[in-house]
Amino acid sequence: MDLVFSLLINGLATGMLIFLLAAGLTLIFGLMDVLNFAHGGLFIWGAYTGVWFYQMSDSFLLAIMVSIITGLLLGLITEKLIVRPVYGNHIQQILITLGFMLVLQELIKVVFGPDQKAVFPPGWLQGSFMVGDIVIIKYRLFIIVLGFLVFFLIFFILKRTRIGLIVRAGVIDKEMIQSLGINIRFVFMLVFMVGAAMAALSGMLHAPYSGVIYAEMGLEFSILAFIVVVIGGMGSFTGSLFAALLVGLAQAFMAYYFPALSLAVNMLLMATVLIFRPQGLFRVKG
Amino acid sequence: MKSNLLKLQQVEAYIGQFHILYDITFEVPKGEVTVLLGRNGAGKTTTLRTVMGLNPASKGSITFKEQEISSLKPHMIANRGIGYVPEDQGIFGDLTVGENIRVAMKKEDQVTTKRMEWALELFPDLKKFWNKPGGQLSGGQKQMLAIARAYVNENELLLIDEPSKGLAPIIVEKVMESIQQMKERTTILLVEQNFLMASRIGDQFYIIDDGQTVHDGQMGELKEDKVLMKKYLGIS
Amino acid sequence: ACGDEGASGDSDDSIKVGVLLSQTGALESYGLQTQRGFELGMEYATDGTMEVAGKKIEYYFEDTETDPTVARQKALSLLEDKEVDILVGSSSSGDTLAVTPLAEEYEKVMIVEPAAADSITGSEYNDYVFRTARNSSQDAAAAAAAVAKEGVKIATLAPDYSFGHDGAKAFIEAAEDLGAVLVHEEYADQAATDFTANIQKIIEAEPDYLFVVWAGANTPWNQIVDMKVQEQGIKVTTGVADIATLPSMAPLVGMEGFTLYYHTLPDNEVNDWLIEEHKKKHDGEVPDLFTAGGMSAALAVVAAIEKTDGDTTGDVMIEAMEGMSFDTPKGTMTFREEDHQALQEMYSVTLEESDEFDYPVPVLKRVLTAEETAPPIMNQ
Amino acid sequence: MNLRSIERSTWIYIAIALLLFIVPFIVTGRSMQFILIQIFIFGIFAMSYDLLLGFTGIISFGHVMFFGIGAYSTAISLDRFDSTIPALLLGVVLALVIAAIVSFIVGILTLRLKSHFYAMLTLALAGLFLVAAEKWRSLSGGNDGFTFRLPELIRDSQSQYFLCLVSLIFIFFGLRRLTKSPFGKVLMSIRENEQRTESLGYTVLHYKVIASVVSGVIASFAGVLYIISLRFVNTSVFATDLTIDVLLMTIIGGVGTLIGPIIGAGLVEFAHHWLSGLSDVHWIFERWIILYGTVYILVVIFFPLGIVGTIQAKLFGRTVTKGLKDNKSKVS
Amino acid sequence: MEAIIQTEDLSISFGGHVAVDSVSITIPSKKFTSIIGPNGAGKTTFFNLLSGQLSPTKGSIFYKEEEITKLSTTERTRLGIGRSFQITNVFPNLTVLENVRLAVQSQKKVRYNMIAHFRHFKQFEQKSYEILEKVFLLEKADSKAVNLAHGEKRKLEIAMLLALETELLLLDEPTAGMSLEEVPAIIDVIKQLKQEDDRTIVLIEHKMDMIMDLSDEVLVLFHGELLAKGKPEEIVQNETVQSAYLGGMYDEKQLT
Ligand SMILES: Nc1ncnc2c1ncn2[C@@H]1O[C@H](COP(=O)(O)OP(=O)(O)OP(=O)(O)O)[C@@H](O)[C@H]1O
Ligand SMILES: Nc1ncnc2c1ncn2[C@@H]1O[C@H](COP(=O)(O)OP(=O)(O)OP(=O)(O)O)[C@@H](O)[C@H]1O
Ligand SMILES: [Mg+2]
Ligand SMILES: [Mg+2]
Repeated sequence: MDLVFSLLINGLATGMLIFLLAAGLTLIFGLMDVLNFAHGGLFIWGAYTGVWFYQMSDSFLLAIMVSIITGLLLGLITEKLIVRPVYGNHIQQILITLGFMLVLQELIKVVFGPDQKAVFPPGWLQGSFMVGDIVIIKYRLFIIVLGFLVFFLIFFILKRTRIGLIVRAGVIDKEMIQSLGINIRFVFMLVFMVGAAMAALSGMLHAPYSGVIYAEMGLEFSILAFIVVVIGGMGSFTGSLFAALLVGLAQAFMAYYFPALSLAVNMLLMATVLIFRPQGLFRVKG
Repeated sequence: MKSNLLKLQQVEAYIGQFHILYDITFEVPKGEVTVLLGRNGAGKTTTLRTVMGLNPASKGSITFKEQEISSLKPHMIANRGIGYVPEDQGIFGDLTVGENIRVAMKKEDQVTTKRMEWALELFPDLKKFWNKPGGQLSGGQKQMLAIARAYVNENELLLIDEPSKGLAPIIVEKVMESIQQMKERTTILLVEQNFLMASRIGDQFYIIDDGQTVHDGQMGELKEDKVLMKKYLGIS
Repeated sequence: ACGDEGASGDSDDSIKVGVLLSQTGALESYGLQTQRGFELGMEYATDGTMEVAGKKIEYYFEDTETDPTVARQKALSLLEDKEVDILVGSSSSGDTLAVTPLAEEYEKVMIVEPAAADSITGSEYNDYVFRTARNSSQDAAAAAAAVAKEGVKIATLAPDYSFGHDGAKAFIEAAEDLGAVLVHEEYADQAATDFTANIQKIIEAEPDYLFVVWAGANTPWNQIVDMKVQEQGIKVTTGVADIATLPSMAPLVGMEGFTLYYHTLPDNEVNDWLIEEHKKKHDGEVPDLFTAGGMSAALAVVAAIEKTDGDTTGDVMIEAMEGMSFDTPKGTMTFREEDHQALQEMYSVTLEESDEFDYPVPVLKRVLTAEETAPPIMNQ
Repeated sequence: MNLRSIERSTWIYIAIALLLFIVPFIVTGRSMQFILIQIFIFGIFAMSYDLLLGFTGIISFGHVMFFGIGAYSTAISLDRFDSTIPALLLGVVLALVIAAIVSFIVGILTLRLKSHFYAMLTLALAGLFLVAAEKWRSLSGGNDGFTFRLPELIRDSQSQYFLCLVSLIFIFFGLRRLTKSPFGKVLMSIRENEQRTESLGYTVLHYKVIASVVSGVIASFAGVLYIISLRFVNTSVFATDLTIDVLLMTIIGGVGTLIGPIIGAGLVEFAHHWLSGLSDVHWIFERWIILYGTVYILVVIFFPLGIVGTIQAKLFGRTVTKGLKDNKSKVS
Repeated sequence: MEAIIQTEDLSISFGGHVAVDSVSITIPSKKFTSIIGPNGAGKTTFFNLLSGQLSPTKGSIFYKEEEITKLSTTERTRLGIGRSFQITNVFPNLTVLENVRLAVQSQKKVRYNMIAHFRHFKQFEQKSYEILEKVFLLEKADSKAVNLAHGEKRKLEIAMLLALETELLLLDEPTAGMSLEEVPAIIDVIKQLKQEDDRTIVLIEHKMDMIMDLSDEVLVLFHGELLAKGKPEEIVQNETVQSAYLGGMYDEKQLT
């Protein structure tokens, strides 16, 4: 029982981390329908700038802010220069964002050097405590809490404002939404920036979790994010959360009970979900 | 003589490399219904899109309330008080009927809510299918939604492209009534192939042929002028 | 080709060496170490003259981008366009395996450095392949030598792909030979972010030692500590890799393990020279994990050419190199006749905090001799 | 067939093909020949992708699975049996048959899915192949891979060159004819409007499955050639990177143009070769990958329809550009 | 009189909303049948059931006495059921000619031919041009379908249906948005079709004059149910039809 519980907590934490990672993509890919392969680039830039500031200032919370700001700025640049000309055209999006991804990834090495960097959680989040026989790692608890916070924040913004509605409408018919008096370009830019900021934030949060950061980690993790967005159901925030938690838990439990299959767990999960629910777990509804 | 709300002067427009509008000149007097007529492919829809800024004019001037709007972005034009019912309805298929309407509402004040209720009374079907995705509506229901969506905001000018298309006769009737009701506050520029409807609610008309305004007059005159009708509209 | 110093035209009288390494991509820091080591090695071996047996020596570096196709194309370009006499490389085992058949085809000797897959000098062996790098089995033997004793219970944690399986298997064999008992073998997804389940299983197996084979950045160290593995009486042991990874090992201070090189460990003249010159040339930086390897490869090249007196024909070189011993920063290495693997010393270490750096450093416990870590012969 | 009824473009292609036959006598360097061989191979691979992406409108993120099947079948067959021509042929037959079966199953299983979901499902399936190759180490050699010998006949670089060139030419003309056949026209109509195609009396699924099988078999053949040129196989032949590469080549050249993917393959290989060579010229180019990425960005900006696509649009129908742009899913 | 289509108790509901409700009708062969009814009455849905776009939740469909309820769209088209769409539904990036040619080609034995060049089939092109001429689209043969004005797309829609040469034609508001001038011409084309080739036509329209002019029989759908059925003259007199569907419009037209 303890074991199950421990796997559960850790699976949840992994899931939440994956959710944070996918949340930005849920906005950009799920909602705005941009196949953003540069998402991983935003993720590593968030991680590197955040960690750089963290190691300089020793303030973890400020570092989180720094990574968010990086995300916003990079999001602005990416949207204006890279994504704006190719809205609605997946083929061009693939090419241009992949190109930009390469640029972002190499620039990391220019600015921060090619070596991996070690990162540890701040003192107050280091270590673990025991509840009965269960080890609970502090930083993971922190991730779980933060994950829920982000989820509710974005969820309410989308629910309470018309932003979500406008973006979805804008993706379907840009001209019509403009004819309704909405500056869709501006809205898209904002949403993209928020998505980018979330990617950057998740990069920063991921750093102490895995202990090291390196330039190539972006691409690896962005594929995972795509998986989560798709099996969650395009554009559904709740769907992404569920899918991410599902992935996290599946990884934890498979690694324990069917270790031989653990390499394939993400792919198996995705294949199963898509074969039985071709539209993803959740569909976007009002 | 009433003042002109909208005025186009020698407007030309291209779609891509194709020269579509050559010389569009007309005036829309405040408080009246102006109808654009013409055969398929004449350029009526393109004219409306040009006014909306969706397909910018390459030459000529478009003034709305005496102000030049030809270089503005569509959303700015819309915000000056122009509503638009496009030919292809422009329904957001994945959004529910309610969402389609909500996304159009510029304000959530009482006036707008009132207008919305009024629009829904016109088309009770919409109320019935409030939570249904717009894409699943029947053809006529989509048309109703497109019209209702343009009605919820208090616009000074409404551009309506073929509203009667696909609607049952009784609904066409309702649409005509609603236009009559609104006339006081909202000026209408209408493209309509249903001559019966056009002639009943139109105050004045312009005929567009091959991207040019070739004729204009009062609706009453047109009904009398069989020659004209034959020439441009093929009605005998 | 960044470093064709001393190259001056005439090719007739010169000997050319082509070095393949990763200069871009995930392994680029390994590539850089090899490159610096090789350059210094050439300088040391020729006393800065860049001449061996009366011939000028020229060398070219090519980037394999850690992609077998590129590796092969670059190797071809070295062999054909530059007409190199000897190949050296490369940073990844896959790249190396894509190139070794070419060595055979062109009848040129290839010195493998620092790729470690056993199969290079094992199942995929050909006569032209020599290796100055240690192989996975040597790593394993060193690891076993560092911790295994009669009756000690061991468990392994390794990434779930060839490198991990090879390493774990070799370790288990070596450790069992020393009398240890295997209680659990665990393989984890290399890209995993969560190792809880794996660590949980290891804890349940209650070993005395947990041997971790790990490469790549996504390390399990934090979680091993967070899960209080050591508190439960399980000692963690692993190979200490390059300096860049040391900071991430901070949680493991006190660990007993092994390494194939850290600049303070070997005690010999070559190494002293290497450290001094390296600092001089590279902003005071000390040589790293594979710098010594790169240098060893250069030393092997020069030693062989001296032995053949400038004849670089494949067969002549092979004959000269089989059984050849030569001095390196890691002491004397010997190419074993049977499989051309260089036997070399390794180092049993403990990870300790240091005053000098803000990361822990390996401190020598014992030098493991070349014989001690000799791997089984696997090419038959 | 009446000679005059052959299109002018066909003559041009034939002329270029003839020119390519002379090249190995001029360019004798094996490493340059190797690059050309890679271009031919990836040209074939990219054309097979174009049949899906450009003509049928299917984005697959798992196309590499067929490439990998071809590669492993041949490598294993040559490794297990002698390095003789029969062993090679056995490998090729295995490669094509397995690819056909797998692409058929994948087609049936997945082609009912819509765009993103299809793409992700293929990604998942290809991922499973990668894991299988990783895990079944007794057969595949795992991540490290293994080397093998080639039959005498195709050992030297020139014969490999001709083998790949001839394959490229046959497949190019074959696919070109296919895309201009009534069948090909139906594929295009599926790309444009699947549901409408159905109500014209075409069984869309059959067409998609056939396209998927043809494409899979050709990709597998590209894998065969690739592994012959490399003489070494490891799990990288199943890596997503390769799908991305081939996707890029197809897009850069211009989707739906067939010749585009070949040109895309050439461009990517040469840009890569040339830019990475720059790092020898000056250390500032050490980070040449930045330039490489920038090339992609510039291609999108200056050649929005890919190189061939954009040039075609400029030369012939100016409308093409607009047409494709207008096509941004306005369907509700 | 022979029936070409027969439905029995045909129903479909979308998540609780019954769009077509136990409709049992017979559509006589070689006649002109029209379907009218308010917006959302289920007319298009009924067509979707006949042509196989949707499958019914209940009931069955017979085509020339054979049950086709389970057949796919494709199979039904090949049996001889062709339809046009209310919301224009063409191949946007193909030219008008190519659009029509695809329809022509689908009826021939070359469906899976991958080897022959399409230009070997001159007869298809010939045929396509003929059809385009009929619907006044010849001028636009080389334009891409996306670039057509709305009314032109409607004509293309009809052209594609004609090209299918099916025995049964289901026309869903073919003339909506078509200009005043061309409506009669298209009506002529439809009339001609019926006479020349002895085909069966089912028409959905809201234009009453057209219904009156063309139909042999009119079916009225109301909230998914079959409300009335009869000669056009009878139907216009029906009170429910008048109050709930026609309103004052139709009478007015008579007056002017
Ligand atoms: N995207 C486009 N590219 C090229 N030509 C176009 C495009 N859109 C419309 N056209 C052409 O412009 C002309 C005018 O089109 P428009 O849609 O304005 O006509 P319309 O008067 O509204 O006709 P309808 O009554 O059929 O709706 C038509 O000949 C049409 O073919
Ligand atoms: N795919 C669908 N999913 C859910 N509801 C649908 C779907 N298709 C149609 N409906 C509903 O079924 C009812 C009948 O629609 P249908 O399109 O058949 O009407 P219609 O009689 O053709 O109307 P119109 O004259 O406006 O075209 C409508 O209320 C519509 O909202
Ligand atoms: Mg129009
Ligand atoms: Mg309908």
